[in-house]
Amino acid sequence: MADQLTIAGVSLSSRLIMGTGGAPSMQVIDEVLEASGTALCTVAMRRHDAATAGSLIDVIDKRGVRVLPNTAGCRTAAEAVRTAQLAREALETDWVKLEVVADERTLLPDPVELLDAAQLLVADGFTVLPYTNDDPVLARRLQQSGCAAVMPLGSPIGTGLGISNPHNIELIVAEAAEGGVPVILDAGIGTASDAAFAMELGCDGVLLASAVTRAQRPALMAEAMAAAVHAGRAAYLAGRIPRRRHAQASSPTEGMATF
Amino acid sequence: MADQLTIAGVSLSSRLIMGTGGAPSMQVIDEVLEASGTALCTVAMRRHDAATAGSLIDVIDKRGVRVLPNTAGCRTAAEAVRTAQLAREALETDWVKLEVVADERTLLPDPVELLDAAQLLVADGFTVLPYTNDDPVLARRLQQSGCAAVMPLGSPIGTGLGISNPHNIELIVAEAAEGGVPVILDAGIGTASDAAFAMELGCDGVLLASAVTRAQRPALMAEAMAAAVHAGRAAYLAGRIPRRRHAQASSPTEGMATF
Amino acid sequence: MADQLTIAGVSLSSRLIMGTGGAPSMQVIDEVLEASGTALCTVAMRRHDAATAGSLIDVIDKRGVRVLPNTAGCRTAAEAVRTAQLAREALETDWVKLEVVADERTLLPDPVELLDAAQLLVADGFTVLPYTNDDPVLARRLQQSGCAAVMPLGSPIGTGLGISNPHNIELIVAEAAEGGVPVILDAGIGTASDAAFAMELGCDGVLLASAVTRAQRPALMAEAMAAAVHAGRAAYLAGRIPRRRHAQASSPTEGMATF
Amino acid sequence: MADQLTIAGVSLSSRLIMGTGGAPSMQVIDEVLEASGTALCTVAMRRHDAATAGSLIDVIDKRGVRVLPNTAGCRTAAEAVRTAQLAREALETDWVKLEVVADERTLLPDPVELLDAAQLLVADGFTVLPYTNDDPVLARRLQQSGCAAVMPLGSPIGTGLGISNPHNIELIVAEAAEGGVPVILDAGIGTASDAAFAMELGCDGVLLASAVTRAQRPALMAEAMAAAVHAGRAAYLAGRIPRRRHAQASSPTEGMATF
Amino acid sequence: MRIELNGAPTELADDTTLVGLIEDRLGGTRGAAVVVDGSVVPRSAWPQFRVADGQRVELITAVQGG
Amino acid sequence: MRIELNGAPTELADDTTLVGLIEDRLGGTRGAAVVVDGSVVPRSAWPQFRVADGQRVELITAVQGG
Amino acid sequence: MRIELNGAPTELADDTTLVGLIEDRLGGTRGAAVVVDGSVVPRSAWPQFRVADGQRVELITAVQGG
Amino acid sequence: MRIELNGAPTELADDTTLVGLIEDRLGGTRGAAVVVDGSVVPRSAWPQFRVADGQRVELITAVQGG
Repeated sequence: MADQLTIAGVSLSSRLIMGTGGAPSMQVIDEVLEASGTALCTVAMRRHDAATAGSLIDVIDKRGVRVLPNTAGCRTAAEAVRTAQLAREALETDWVKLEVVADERTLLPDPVELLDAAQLLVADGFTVLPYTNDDPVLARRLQQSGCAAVMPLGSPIGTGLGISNPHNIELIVAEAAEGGVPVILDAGIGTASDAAFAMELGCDGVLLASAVTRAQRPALMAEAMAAAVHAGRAAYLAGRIPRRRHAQASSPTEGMATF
Repeated sequence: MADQLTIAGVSLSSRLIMGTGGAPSMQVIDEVLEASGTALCTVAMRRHDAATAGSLIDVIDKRGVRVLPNTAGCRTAAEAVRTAQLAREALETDWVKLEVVADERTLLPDPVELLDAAQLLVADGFTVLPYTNDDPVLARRLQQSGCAAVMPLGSPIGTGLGISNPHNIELIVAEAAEGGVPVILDAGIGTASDAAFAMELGCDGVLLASAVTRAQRPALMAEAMAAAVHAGRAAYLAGRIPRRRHAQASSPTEGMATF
Repeated sequence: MADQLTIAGVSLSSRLIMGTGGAPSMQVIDEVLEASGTALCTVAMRRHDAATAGSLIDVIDKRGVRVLPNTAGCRTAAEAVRTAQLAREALETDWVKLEVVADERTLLPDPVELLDAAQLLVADGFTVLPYTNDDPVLARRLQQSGCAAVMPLGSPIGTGLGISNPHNIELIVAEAAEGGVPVILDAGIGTASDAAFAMELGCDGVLLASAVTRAQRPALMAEAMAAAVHAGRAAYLAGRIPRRRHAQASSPTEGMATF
Repeated sequence: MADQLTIAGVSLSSRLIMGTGGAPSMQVIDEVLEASGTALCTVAMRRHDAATAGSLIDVIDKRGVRVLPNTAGCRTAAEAVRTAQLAREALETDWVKLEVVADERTLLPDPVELLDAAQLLVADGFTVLPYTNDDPVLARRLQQSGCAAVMPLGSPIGTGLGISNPHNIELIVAEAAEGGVPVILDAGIGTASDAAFAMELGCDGVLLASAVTRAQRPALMAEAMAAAVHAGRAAYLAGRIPRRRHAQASSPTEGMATF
Repeated sequence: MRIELNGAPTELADDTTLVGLIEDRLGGTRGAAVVVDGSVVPRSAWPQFRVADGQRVELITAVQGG
Repeated sequence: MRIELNGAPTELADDTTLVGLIEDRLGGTRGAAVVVDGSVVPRSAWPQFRVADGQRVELITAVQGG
Repeated sequence: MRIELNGAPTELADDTTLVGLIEDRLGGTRGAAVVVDGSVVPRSAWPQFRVADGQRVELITAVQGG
Repeated sequence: MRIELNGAPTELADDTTLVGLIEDRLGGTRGAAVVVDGSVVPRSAWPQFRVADGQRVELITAVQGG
């Protein structure tokens, strides 16, 4: 099944985008990147810490995975814009996963600041992939602002609650499709079936971190997620059977032997 | 991940068992068997119909897939036993998927007749794989009767409603594990995420027909199901993250740049 | 809304049947019976214990509530029949809530023993109200055996998980309606909305104990359950609006003021 | 249970707020107002239409129900403010149900325009009850803007899909409680159990229209909703039992008779 | 005198006040509001306010709404 | 006279009837049932039924139950 | 010779064995089973088993099924 | 020369360029960014840019993140 995710004109060989947060070691990140088969992974920008062992960017570069810096930790549009500019210098990419959260407890996006930041970054030439809530109206506004994708949450970051409101995701997908903007389900994935379900709803990709990096066996869970995203995409394209209230036999009702 | 499904001492190279009912042609069955990678598929026993084009059993034999005859259409233990005996002569196997349904509308198993049939067939040397409802007590009784597996439904045959009562499936899995009897989720699967979810609940395999044979693109859906079963199994073994009520950051909260 | 629950020709002034188990004191039982407005409550039969303060049956008699003895704790048809016969002598009623459970951990009914016991008790002239699982086939068998009601579980006793499989309850209701046998949702209710939902599915009544007797404020929860059963019944009769995928305005779209 | 809903210092004798839209006649509105026992109902502001039979406001006044004008149909903050000002002159109340929707298909609120309008109306001395989506961050912003209540949707207007994301409603309730601002579940209620569930989540009230006015028997459904809101509130205050994975007996396990 | 009332050309007696217009159309003022040439006219001003020829008047009332 | 009552050895006056035993223990017969040596004794037989030495008697009452 | 095959009256050559009948109809025996007058005939017996006039024969094969 | 590096007082040789500082600390410039006295310094300017006494320098790198 040759069927690729394309963002801002760039084709990616996998529909699974990996977050690198939460992994216990660089070794685990390396295993996870390999097992997931991802072509794009996120990083955060922080002060250099001499204590950190190994270079994350070296691990990512060695695997040939494209890097997507985020603006995690930013609370205002201004902070997010500065962080994106830093990332552009650091990683020589104008792609950015835009996060502007309202508080530490829910880590939910602040719709007003997020929209402001998106408009400023698009104007500054960035390829903006905003992490948003599952409000179809906000997703539309972001799309109209020139974002390269919309990345609604399934449920709050790190909760593993899956997709709380599939109806909203379907509304977002329908509208993004009209605009030709890919939808990436970002945040809330807990296990493989959640990722498959996201793809079955018509999402173009899935972004996850904790579900893999904090699993008991991260590399194996990365393998699971890769298979799940593939499964969900194939099922979406294959056209599932309708749900029926009543049973339908899968064996002939005629021609029983008579004794 | 070398991890095989074993039923009655026989190791199978896939945890996906395919039903052959509902396919529009032998050609589609052949494509589905290949795309699914299955090692075991079900057939029904019916009067020979000269009008039928091609031989199902030839298609199955050519693919090297083991055949599992069913007793579909039987309403009593006596009918089911005779049908199993016919199948044994026809296919030279003592494996049987035992179905004893109560009515055509729900196609739900009749617990009393099912249990009688299981005991009679075990006594007659059959390797019995009973299609049962999701009652943990009936599953236990079948297990105690010497069945080689228990095959609870997720929802009624052909409905595509997925797994209506995951709690019951977990209870069945827990008890079957103690007895060393595999659990195959049989009936109700509608799409890939349902199959992945079944495996995440701890099922040892999934049996489905309509979800693939009646999909708009059967071969592609078969591929999806194969990937989903693999994904769900891997996720089960990898140990998912716990569900959390509150968010948990996947980026460091320390070390933000100050401007 | 004059609309009464009738069991075996006896009209009851409330559709809420109270279990008396789990209450911390006779005083609480008395408050709960009053607040619930129930007309029928269950009791268990046990060896006289001189240590018990107060007489349960006196409390029930004073409230003018009809008593429904159960066969809780019985594992076989024989035990259940003997316990029902004891109850008949003790309480001078031939009504019995038939419970035959398979094990202490799940407290799920044993379908085979339950059906045997139902047939024996009906033959012995009892008015049998069987506690059953949510299998529509077993419910049909019980109905055909001459039971005066079928009482499927929503989820296992005392779990408060609500109605795990509404689809099965709807199938049971549809078939019981044809036979003119009332359906009482028994076990699993956790809170008021669960009870309302049971009635909206078409159940004729709700039986619950722990949800009230083990609540932090039992009498207030009893009041809640009475209101919920009334609400659910009224909603069922009132004919709810259909679920719609898309929004529908509840204010006129015409005639806006122009400025 | 004396326990009243208080908004902006005004105590209301019912926690059920009725929308008047969708009713087939003034007669039905009158019956619904009576059966619901509501103390507050919404109206829209539109050009006078000589064709309309009877005066809505007379019906409402006769029932002694307080009127809450809405800004339905407005797409921008400016429109909403003008409509609120019109309503203030027409109905001599500074209370307003603030609606600023983004499009006709979803009728979902536009977060940016909604927040602007709320701030402008609060500054102009209005008592603002905003209809919002279920985003806890937007609800917080509205609360901080001085709104007298927050009114999140359960699901889109008129869909009857109930509460799609209970987790979000719980987050909104928790934060509003800190601020002493009541939460009214507005939009999406389909039947009685939805209303009870909203109250069990901790909402202070429920606002609904279509679920009653478009039911097959509006007055009976109004009665159902009144009972459901009461039931849900009582259950919330009574403290439900925890959900348990495993069963818990409600009859003694000791003292069985021995034969 | 000719005005535009809720978008429709309408004949009106001279010296008609807003309160007169409203009562004529609605039989009372409860639940009514008026916009004249784009501005909301406060209820308190209705008795004095005389509608002038050619003015655009919106007569608004409370109707069924969610 | 010595019987086994609900599993416990119990002294009983001779000629005790079931009705006497029940009323002595419960203060009444409402809600009570009796099993003697494994058989349920019908309520109607209690007045005449004299408990015999060594008999196994189960005295059952209605208790709280779901 | 006349038999009933899968419910239909059917002419058959005398001395036809079950194996002959099956191969004639199916081109082979893989996947086939036979019931004669209500009893399943074991595969091992097919070569010797001669169908008799008036017998009721059910010829069963594996077909698509869930 | 004394600067503030990521919030900590730090001794630095005179005439140190940003590129020199970064390579000294990180062994390379890949993944690094710098803020001097509140402004992001473009990568292209690093070779020429000489850090001055008392300046506030933030040295930023890519770290694990969601």
